[in-house]
Amino acid sequence: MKWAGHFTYFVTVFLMVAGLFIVIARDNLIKKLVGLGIFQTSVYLLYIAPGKLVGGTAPILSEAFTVYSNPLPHVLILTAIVVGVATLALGLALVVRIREAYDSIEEDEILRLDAAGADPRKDR
Amino acid sequence: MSLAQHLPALQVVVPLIAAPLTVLLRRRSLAFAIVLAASWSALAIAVLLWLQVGERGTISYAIGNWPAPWGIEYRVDRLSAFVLVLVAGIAAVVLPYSRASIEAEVPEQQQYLFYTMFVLCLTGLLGITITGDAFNIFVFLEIASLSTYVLIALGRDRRALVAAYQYLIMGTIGATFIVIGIGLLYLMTGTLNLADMGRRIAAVQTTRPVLAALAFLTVGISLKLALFPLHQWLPNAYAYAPSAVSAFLAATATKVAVYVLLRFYFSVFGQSQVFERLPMQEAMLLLALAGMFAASTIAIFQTDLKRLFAYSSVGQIGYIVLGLSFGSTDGLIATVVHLFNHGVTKGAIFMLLGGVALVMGGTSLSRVQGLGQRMPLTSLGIVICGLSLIGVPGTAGFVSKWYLLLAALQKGQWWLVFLIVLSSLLAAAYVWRFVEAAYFREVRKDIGAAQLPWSMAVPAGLLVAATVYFGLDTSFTVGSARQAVALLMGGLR
Amino acid sequence: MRYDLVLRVAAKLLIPFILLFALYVQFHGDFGPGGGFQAGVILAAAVIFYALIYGLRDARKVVPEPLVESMMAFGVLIYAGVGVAGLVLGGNYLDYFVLDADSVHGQHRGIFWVEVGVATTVSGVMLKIFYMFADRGKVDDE
Amino acid sequence: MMAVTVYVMARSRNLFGVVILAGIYSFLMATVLVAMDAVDVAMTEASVGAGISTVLFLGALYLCKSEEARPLHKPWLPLALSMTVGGVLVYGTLGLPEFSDPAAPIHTHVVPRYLNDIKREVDVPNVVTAVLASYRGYDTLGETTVVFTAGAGVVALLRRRRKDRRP
Repeated sequence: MKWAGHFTYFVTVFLMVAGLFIVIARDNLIKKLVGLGIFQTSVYLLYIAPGKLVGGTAPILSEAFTVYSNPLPHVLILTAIVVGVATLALGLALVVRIREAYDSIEEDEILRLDAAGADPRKDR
Repeated sequence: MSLAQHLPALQVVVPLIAAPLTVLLRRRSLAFAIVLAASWSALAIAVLLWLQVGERGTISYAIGNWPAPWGIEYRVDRLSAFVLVLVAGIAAVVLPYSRASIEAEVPEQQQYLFYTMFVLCLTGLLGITITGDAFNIFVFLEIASLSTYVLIALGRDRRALVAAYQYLIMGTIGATFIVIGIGLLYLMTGTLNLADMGRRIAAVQTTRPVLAALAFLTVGISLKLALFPLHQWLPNAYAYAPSAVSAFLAATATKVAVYVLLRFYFSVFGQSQVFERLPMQEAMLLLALAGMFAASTIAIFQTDLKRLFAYSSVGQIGYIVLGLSFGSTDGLIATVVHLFNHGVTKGAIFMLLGGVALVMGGTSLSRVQGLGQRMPLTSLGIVICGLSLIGVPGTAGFVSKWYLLLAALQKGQWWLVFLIVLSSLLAAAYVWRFVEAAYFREVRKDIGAAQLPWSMAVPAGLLVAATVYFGLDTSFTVGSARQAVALLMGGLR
Repeated sequence: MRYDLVLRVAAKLLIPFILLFALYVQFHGDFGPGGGFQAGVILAAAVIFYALIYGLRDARKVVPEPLVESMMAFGVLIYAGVGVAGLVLGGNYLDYFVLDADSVHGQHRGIFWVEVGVATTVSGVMLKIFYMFADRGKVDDE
Repeated sequence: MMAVTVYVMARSRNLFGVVILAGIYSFLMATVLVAMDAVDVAMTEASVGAGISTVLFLGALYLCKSEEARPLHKPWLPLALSMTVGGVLVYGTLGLPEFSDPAAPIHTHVVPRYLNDIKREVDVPNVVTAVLASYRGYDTLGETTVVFTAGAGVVALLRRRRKDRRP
């Protein structure tokens, strides 16, 4: 049962690879952020999945159950989600500013503009 | 129940509370006053903690009064106290400096938010340093990083935005890697407390997840650390950020990352035999050397001083990691001392460059021609710090290089000694680029003269003086480092 | 902005329930899933919903921007303040045991205020971010 | 299903579609999380991933153009890089305890105290809330600060600059 026992990990890894790939390979700034989101989400699975116990239930205590899934990863991932969305908001704000300054959200185009030395405002 | 007992919590909480206060009050001068008070008291607390640790050894503080593996523990030992003093000290010096510099570089409406971000960044860095909990490191790392992205983006140049964005992507990947590493460790040990983790890891030391965790943590932290070849975000970020931010970041952010690396390597993996399974030391040695040479060489060909010294930072991080790669007491002392010395030196350089930018309108080499006549003290300061980067006796940089050489000699690796000296020559080459421009070129007539405000000159001068002082009197730096290293090498207890 | 009568009436009916649901999530977090963060998000969503139907200007009138900005800060202050209260009452930082003579009751009290702090900050920040993005867009159109 | 969604997202160049797909992806993720008993997390993921993130993305897209340019170079290097990372992770996870193994360290070490003593110490039935707000309350303070940082940061970046209009 080695395979079944690690199935969730394989899914996690696939998502992670896909997310990381989008981040590195794509030039579009927004697409990169989407990829970053997927990459982070895959980590949630990595934490949550091992906490599950088959036959267990959500960690809300009551008389009817005795086996609970592990609550600690849940707490950590709640924090991670919040951090993720905070990063996302900041990233998008930056993208909006970049688009105003460069009129483009393609990374290679921006780099080309910079290489041309074309900051019209200052020579610094 | 005296206040002294709660210093570890106050260390982080004081700046943390200052941040929302600045947003509530919205007045630039009030924000400045609050943040100044917060960062100076943070320095006072850090020094007191350092004294306490010196007297009584490691302090452990249970937040929420929950004992260690269940709650979050703050743990101050000699190493973290040392880093706390560095971070809080630099913040306390940079802040008064930042006022004049920010007024020139950041639009008025945004200025109070600059102070908010600054103090949040300080909170994050102090929090990373003081905590004894793996996940808490991540949370405070994110506070520090998010505020850093904003601080960089506040730069005048539009390239600052791109630099901040790139840093955001790289930094988030790094942070996620760290989370993966912590997650794997958690899955294998069942705990998040670093000390507890270190004790329990012995049972599972050579399993695959632990090795993978080591790999992920190393890569993730190296991204934050700007270890060559993961340094791409650093030069742009330093070059386009507002001057005060460059000074603060250059002196603290990467140093705290080094601290995290040390913490994981020695407090968590220290008691296991992980290092004997993986060729970590060789890999670190190679990367450190590559960084020292490649980055210093690139630095020589830069035309802008801020970029030049940013690349030099990447090179200097090479030295820090080199000390780590020896795995010996002297090597580690070199790492810890250089962490401090380089922080002080680079902080001083970027502060002086900020002054140059303000007065001369830029920091490109063509602009600073004849700086030796126009701003004699400032350029003298830069030269002194440059000497420290090279490692000339009498400056702080010499002390750390000395221990590096000692460590190399101990191992009997003569070729390394040779390489260290050679890389110092590279440093001499890029510092010479500045000297040549500042002293041997005609004064540019087209730029009007202006005075460097006192609020900027005094803090910068202070750090330059510190660069010289720590080169002559090494009892604080080397003494603390020696104790810290003894603690690290001896394991946790 | 939009004058679709059906939407407006539907929104009028729905928004109180969304707000109620947010409160439920907030205070029922001890017993079921939920808590300050989720409640904050739902609260912000209600206002964003309102802004989408009635227009940004009306939303600003109901929830003015300075209030939103202070909410961001107040939430953190409440949270950190609970910690300081623990200090003042002789415990460690964020020590809820000392908040009441009965330590379990103290825990309840601590958790309650902390969740309030989280909800305040989260809804403030979410709204602020929404306002900020929406603002940028408007001028772009001109 | 999630895998398919992600694959399409990687290929598609229409950013609008990608963002909507990302929302769907979040809902799928939330479903999986419920299956894993993580109801609190699922609820957050649904509201944040599918709700807030989508709104934010759409807001940003509205300000930018919604079509991605054709990539100029072949993405072999990034592919290799991310595959390497995946490889290391597979290598690592193969040694992890099996799915739902009650003897795994995370179930035996710290957590039992949360589950067993909570009645006496905190007396809040939702263990996640108790751990979040009390045992690890400091993390949550940090988390709140992160949110605050992001909020203030967005303000710093996007506030209109009236006095500062550049010529």
